[in-house]
Amino acid sequence: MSRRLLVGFFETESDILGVTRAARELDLNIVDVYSPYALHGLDRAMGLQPSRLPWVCFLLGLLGAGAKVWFEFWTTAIDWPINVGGKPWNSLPAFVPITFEVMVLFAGLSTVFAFFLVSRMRPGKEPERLLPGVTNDRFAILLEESDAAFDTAKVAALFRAFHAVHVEERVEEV
Amino acid sequence: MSLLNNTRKTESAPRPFALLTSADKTRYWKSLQEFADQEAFQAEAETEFAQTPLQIEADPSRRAFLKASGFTFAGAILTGCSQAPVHKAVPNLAQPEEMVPGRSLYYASTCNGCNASCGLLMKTRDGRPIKLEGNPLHPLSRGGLCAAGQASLLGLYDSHRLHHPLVRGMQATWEDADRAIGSQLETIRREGGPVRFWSTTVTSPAREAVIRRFLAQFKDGQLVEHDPLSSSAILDAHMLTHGARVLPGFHFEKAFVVASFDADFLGTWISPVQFSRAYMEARNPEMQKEAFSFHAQFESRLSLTGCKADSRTVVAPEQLRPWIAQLAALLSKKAGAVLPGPALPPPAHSMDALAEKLWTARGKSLVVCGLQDVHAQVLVNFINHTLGNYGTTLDLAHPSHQHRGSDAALQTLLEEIRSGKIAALFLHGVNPLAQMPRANELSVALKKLPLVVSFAERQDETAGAAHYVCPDHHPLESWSDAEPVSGAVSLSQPAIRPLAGTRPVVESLSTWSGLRVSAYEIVRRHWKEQVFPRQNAEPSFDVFWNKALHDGVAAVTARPAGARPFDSTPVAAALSQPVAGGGEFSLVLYPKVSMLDGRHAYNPWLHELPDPVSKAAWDNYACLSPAAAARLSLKEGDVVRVDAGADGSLDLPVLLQPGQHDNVVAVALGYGRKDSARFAEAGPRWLNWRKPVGENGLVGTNAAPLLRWQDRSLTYTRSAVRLTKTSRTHPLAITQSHHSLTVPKNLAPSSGSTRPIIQEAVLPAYLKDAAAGASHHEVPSQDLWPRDHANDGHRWAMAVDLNACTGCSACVVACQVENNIPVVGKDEMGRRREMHWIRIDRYYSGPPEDVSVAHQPMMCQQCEHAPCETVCPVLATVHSAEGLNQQIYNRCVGTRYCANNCPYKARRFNWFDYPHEDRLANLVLNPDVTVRSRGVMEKCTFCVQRIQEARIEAGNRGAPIADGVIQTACQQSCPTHAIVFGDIHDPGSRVSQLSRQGRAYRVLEEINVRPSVNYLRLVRNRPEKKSEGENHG
Amino acid sequence: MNSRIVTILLCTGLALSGILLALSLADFRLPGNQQGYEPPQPIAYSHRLHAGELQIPCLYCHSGAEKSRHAGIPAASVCMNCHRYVTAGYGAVRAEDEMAAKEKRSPRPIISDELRKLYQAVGLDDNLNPAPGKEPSPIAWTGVHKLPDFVYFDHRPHGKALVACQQCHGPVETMERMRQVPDLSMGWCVNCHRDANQKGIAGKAVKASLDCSACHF
Amino acid sequence: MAELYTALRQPLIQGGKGFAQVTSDVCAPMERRPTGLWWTAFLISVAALLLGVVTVAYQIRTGIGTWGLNNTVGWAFDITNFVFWIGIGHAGTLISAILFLFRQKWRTSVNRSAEAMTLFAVMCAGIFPVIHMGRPWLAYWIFPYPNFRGPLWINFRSPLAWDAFAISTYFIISLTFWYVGLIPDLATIRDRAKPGLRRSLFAFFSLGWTGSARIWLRYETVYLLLAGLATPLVVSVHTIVSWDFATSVIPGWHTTILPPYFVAGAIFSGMAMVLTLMIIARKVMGLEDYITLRHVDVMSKLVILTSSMVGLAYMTEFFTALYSGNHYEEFTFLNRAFGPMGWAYWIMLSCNVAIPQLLWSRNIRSRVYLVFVISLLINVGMWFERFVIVVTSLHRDYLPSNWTSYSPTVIEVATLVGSFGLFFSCFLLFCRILPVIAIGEVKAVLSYGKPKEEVSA
Repeated sequence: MSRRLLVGFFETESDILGVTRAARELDLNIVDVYSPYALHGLDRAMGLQPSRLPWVCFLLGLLGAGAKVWFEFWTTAIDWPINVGGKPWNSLPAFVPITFEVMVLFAGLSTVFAFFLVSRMRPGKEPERLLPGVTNDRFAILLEESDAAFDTAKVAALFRAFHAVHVEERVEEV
Repeated sequence: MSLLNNTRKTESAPRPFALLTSADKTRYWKSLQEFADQEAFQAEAETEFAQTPLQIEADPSRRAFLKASGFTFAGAILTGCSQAPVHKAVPNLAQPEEMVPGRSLYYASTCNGCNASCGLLMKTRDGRPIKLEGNPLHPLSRGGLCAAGQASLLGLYDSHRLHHPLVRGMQATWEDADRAIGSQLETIRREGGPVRFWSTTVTSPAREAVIRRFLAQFKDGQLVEHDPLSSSAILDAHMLTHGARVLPGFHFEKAFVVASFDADFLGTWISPVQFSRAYMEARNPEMQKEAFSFHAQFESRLSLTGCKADSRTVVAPEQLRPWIAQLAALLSKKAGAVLPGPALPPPAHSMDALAEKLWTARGKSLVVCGLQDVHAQVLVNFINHTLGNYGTTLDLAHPSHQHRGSDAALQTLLEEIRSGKIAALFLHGVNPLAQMPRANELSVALKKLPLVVSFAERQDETAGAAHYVCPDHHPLESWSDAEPVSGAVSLSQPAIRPLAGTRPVVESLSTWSGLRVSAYEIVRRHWKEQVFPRQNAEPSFDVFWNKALHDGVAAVTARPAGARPFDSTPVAAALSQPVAGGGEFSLVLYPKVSMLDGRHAYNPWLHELPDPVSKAAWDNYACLSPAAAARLSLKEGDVVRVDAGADGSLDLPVLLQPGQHDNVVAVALGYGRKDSARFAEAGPRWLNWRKPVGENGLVGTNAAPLLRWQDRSLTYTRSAVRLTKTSRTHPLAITQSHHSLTVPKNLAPSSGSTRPIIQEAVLPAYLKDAAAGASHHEVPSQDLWPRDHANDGHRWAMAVDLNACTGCSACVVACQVENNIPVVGKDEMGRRREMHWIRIDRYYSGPPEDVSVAHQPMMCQQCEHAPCETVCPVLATVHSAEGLNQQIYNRCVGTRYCANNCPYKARRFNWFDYPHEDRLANLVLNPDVTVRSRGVMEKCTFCVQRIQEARIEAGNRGAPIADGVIQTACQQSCPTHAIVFGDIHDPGSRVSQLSRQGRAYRVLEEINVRPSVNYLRLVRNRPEKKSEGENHG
Repeated sequence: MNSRIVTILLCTGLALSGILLALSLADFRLPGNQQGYEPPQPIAYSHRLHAGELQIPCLYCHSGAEKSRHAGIPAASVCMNCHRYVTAGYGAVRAEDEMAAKEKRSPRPIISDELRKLYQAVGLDDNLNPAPGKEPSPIAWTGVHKLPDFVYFDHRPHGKALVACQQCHGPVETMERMRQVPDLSMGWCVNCHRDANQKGIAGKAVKASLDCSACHF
Repeated sequence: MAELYTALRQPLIQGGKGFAQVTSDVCAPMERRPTGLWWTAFLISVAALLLGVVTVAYQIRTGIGTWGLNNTVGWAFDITNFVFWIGIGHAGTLISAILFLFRQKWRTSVNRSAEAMTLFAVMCAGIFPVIHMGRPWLAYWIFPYPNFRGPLWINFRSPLAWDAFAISTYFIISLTFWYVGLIPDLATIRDRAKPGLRRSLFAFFSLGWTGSARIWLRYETVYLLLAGLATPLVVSVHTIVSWDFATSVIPGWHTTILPPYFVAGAIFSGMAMVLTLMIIARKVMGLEDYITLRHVDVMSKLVILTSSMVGLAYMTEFFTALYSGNHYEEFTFLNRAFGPMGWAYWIMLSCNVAIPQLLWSRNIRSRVYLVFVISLLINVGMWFERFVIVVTSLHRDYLPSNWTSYSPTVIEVATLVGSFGLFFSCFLLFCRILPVIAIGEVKAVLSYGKPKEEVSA
């Protein structure tokens, strides 16, 4: 099955934010918005939910710290207790620095890998649906034409109102 | 003799390029099949490589190259897995019963490091001696052994030793040499020319008998004894005053007041190990209390003995005799007699006090003099006689045979040599061309003699001028005996089969006498005929012999010296001698504890040993007082010319020596020897490597040309030398650059400027309070953490008595031998990278003209809260259950963090791979201690190998380790027993007793690292408050 | 073109090597691990025969184990204690005896090929008389159990604690040729010490040190 | 936290650029042939790097003895260089992460190169703990990996073990942070590039980036999280480095002030290095419009701040030592200032505390060449700070018999030069092959096409 998508290209941040807000008010199905940089307020304009990546970060950081402190305790106090400078077997304060580092390492790497995973990013991947110029100076909004709320005239007026520089239609296999 | 196991323990952790080196000598195996057919595999492996990458060279493309290298690498990995060298284990054909591979055996013997003839225990392992220790049964050395004695072991494994006789400098067989010498001697026997045997004092009665028998074949055969460090004047003075040329026995242990005029009896004078032990017996504050001896030293340079003195007076060398004369006058006045001879200037106040002390301690005092001046010695004899010391502290009934040399006889001999009258000259133990002034003249004269035979072990200066060199065995290879003090006889036995084609002197002499007898036969026969009859305790010679062989020593009746009662006639003449003087500087030649007379110039251990006073290694130098150097605007390391006019001059680097007379330049003897030419390339080679030798290609400069004949004595002092600064410099390897516990004035903090590293007390204060001299006493604070480490077994600890330590450095060499510590060479020493695990810190205090000196042996303190352990990332240094701070070399990655964090800086780092190429010298390595590789930290471990051995032995017997069974190497060698090691958990052990004493303190205990080494405070017999001129001249 | 052939050759070679490597992976050991090392010896001495069949105690030959760090390889003189009389296998001697009986002559001395090497080493001829002009020369065995030079293993305390020889040397009494059974790694030593401390040895509590300086100094 | 703009303030990016203009401006240096200046700088850097490689190879082959160390001074140039480079690295993280958290928009022009600087500096720093080992081929022993030794783990109580973890974590997280920040820019370049190797490479590393708002949302979250992690990380790393000294017993090392002192010093030295590099980069690469005088001005102010913090730390530790009544502590500090190595102390003090005070003057701040000179001097001073801490504390410690001196050998100097060679070689390569300015982030702060309130807010 294929679907028809309408792509509107804009030149400024205010235009794309405006058109997105407007499209949402019109209940249009916004497939996606593309921008050369992170736009503040776009998530609100599109009605996106906040990411759950902080949870990944928190939990894996916790896991890293827990695992490390356990490992340090196990190696120095249980597996082979060795008297080092008369310090106690369980020198917990001395374990803190490495525990912290490992926590950061786990949290950081796991967050990034989770991000890659959920965003389906991987090395060598050819970009899907690459719109011309959106990594340079263009902003683009994708609307689904098959949507019930989609009205060509309205959309055209909308695009015009927000100074669309270019509009094109796309057919995508789903 | 075949050895079961590898004779050398090397540390063989992976090296970076080890994988890339080919194994051309050792065979490698990879799998069993391949191993079974090594040759085939070898061929296969070779073709595997030969056919691949090399043939691609025709195709120069980069791709091909990359491919080829990739393939090569993969192939290398494939073939490189699990390679291990094959090692052979070769057992004996027939196992001697007492020899178990891996077990050490100890044999008693006699030391040959100098003429003092201390008792030895030779530790042998698998048929080779690996360590010399003191023999506790020996009546003189009583278990001590000095640095030179310890180090003499290395001479055995010296690859530069002569391995065959030389006939006119050419290698020859013994048959050739014997034939040639024999025929010449035959001629002399017929024609009757004079034959002279020139030797150092022959301490071996058996050898002396052989020499005398040999000389008796000739019409005019004479034994001329001469000691390079001569005590001839003492003997000559006794000839004058007591009618016998005798060296009395000195009993420092019985002396409550000791006055020494330039006699370095704790360092190098006659028998330092014996004297140190005896001296310290009279100075143990716990045992002696009030009877603690008082020691006054009069000297022109700072000697080791001067460092220990309670009162030290700096006197120009020429003025020493007048000072003795004053003392003599004072004492004779007290005795109610008037000293014959001219009137003397009024005495110094300090002299008066000393005279009073000596007089009070009549019969329990001792005045000694190291001057080579018969008149001074006569006066000293007079003083000792007046004090009634003969018979108590001076023993003429058991005279010493350690120094018998006669300078007068030597002078006669030299005249004979110069006149060319001598038909045959034999040289043993002497090296006159290096030890005599005007050596060139002598060399020419020697060459003109018809027959000169040297018994030198190495091709030294004189051996080069001899017609025949018939190398003697190393003392550890041959049978001999000694009688250092009349009545105390000891045996020497071989510890190893001769390593080279050498022959004992006694065998050479017996061969030339017509009948070759083995040294063993000679010694045994001598003992049967001469020694055995002098004792009654044992009726059977075999039992006597076996016991003497086992113990190393035996007691027999002394031979009377034939001394007559004191005759005061020579005193008047001695008093009326004019006093030499003039010139701005006087030269004092002195021996160092390491190099002595230079006979050990081949020995890298001794060169590497820092002088305990100057802390300089690998050189001799012109010691000048800081004031004198300032006067001449000389800095340390500037080369100065010491000009003695017609007798020549020496160019030497300057060393600033506090405590020295401002008009004296002191230079050590024994340097600049041909034997030291081998060190031209010593030390690790790298970009900035500096030669360890001077411009002459030798270590140091030979000062012997400036020895001086006076009144038929070869004296070590000389007036009126001129010092001129040259434009050159010569860096010195000085291992301590800050000499005092007081920080520089401009950096002195408000909290005090002197550090309580060495604590000391004066005797009166100590008697009131045993803890006198303590700095602040801090109770070890609580830990921040729980005590997890149960320590209920042994806990090893050490106590070091600073009062007993003389700084003689025997421990340093003992540790070096025991622990396979490499020799790093002058350059590294100068860069402060010495490797000694135990070092002797030397601190001066007081003004430069009146310095007090303290020595402190410093080694790893085995801290309970070791700061080094916490910081090691790889657990290469951790604590043992018995309180040891372990260092695991093979785990060490070499971050040096531990060394940085050591408050005592007791850790040593292997900056380079130190040379171990000399396979012969490697035989000296202790197989119980790993040889460390480059990049590894090392340090003292309280001789953990000895602890382990003792533990295992005790375990095998099922008995606990008794106190005193484990002796660390440093402790074993210490002549004064300043170091005690043991289990501090055993309340009865010596070490815990000492650690509970009032004198005990721990260095830097305020930083709560809890060291396991307790130092015992130094006690000086000085009045509590120093008033001017009371004790210090 | 040429390059392509080379490439193919190299790839094939590498692939073959890879296969070889894969096959030898089972054998793969870290450097220094010589587990399974079983070198040929100059004399095909059989522990199976001596220690297994004949039940000669280990300490008879390796007497150093009680007295020294090293157990020691017996001197040739120890071999000669028995082999002065035993010169060949029982079968060979019987055969000669039978043959001699058959041929009605006195049996000739039989010397096995391996024992001849021993006699040569100690300088004896085939009649066990000193061979004139023959220097005795010690037998150069190939060491099997080799610890690194920085490890100081001591046989004495282990023997004293009744650790069986086989614990470390494997079933020697079954080995025709000596083979290293355990890997002799540090972990292997340490874990045995730990076990011994927990379980004791032969029912006896022991204190096996876990200090580094027990082995490294 | 919105920034307050006054009429006096210049916009962050000058020249009224459009988005496309920004893209082409930033990409220009990568797309044209390297200039002669670049080649000169690169060749010099590579030569220095080669010198370093040769000397390090010689040192590893021959032994640490080729350095001027001795039994008392066991660390000198090695650890000095290590701490110095780690300190340099910290500014990058600070600019990227901490300023990001504080929403300092001016950071966008410099954060990319500051982060790159961090990476290269950490690489340089990481070399020294390895090569300072006596047996660097066994360096992996400081990580706890399963082994056949019992297993024998490592000493988690040792600050050097902490270091190993801290440095590797720091490097990995910095690399990740830097790479995540690069992804949109890599995509930009990918889309500009003509098909070919260059495009394939950028396509490979841009992970299929399309600029979708959904991904931007996650991306922003990740970036924020990473910034949030990197901020305490940067503080922890230099704190741990300072613990190398602070946990010891050596007077001069054993002080509790060291962690904040080190962190402040690190940021200070890093700021100075960023200034140095930025001033060079804006000139050489023609990026005056992006790295403006305002950037220089802001950074100069930060330099004054951190310089004063460092100065306070110097005073505090000196005061504490003198007030302690502890002989060894007092002596060490007196010796630092007035002992035989006092010259190093005074270089440190003048370069780090006295000279930066000149930046209070707007006149000096506005003269880029003066700021440049001052930043260079601060780099020198901060190197000497570490030298003073490491060497002067060691060379005269507890027992006077151990007191020594220290002078470097040519090998050590060449190794330091080599580390600079590595740093600049990497940095110059980075300038050639990657966008030195975060294109996406700069676009976000452009006034072009912004809703009014955003621009003025």
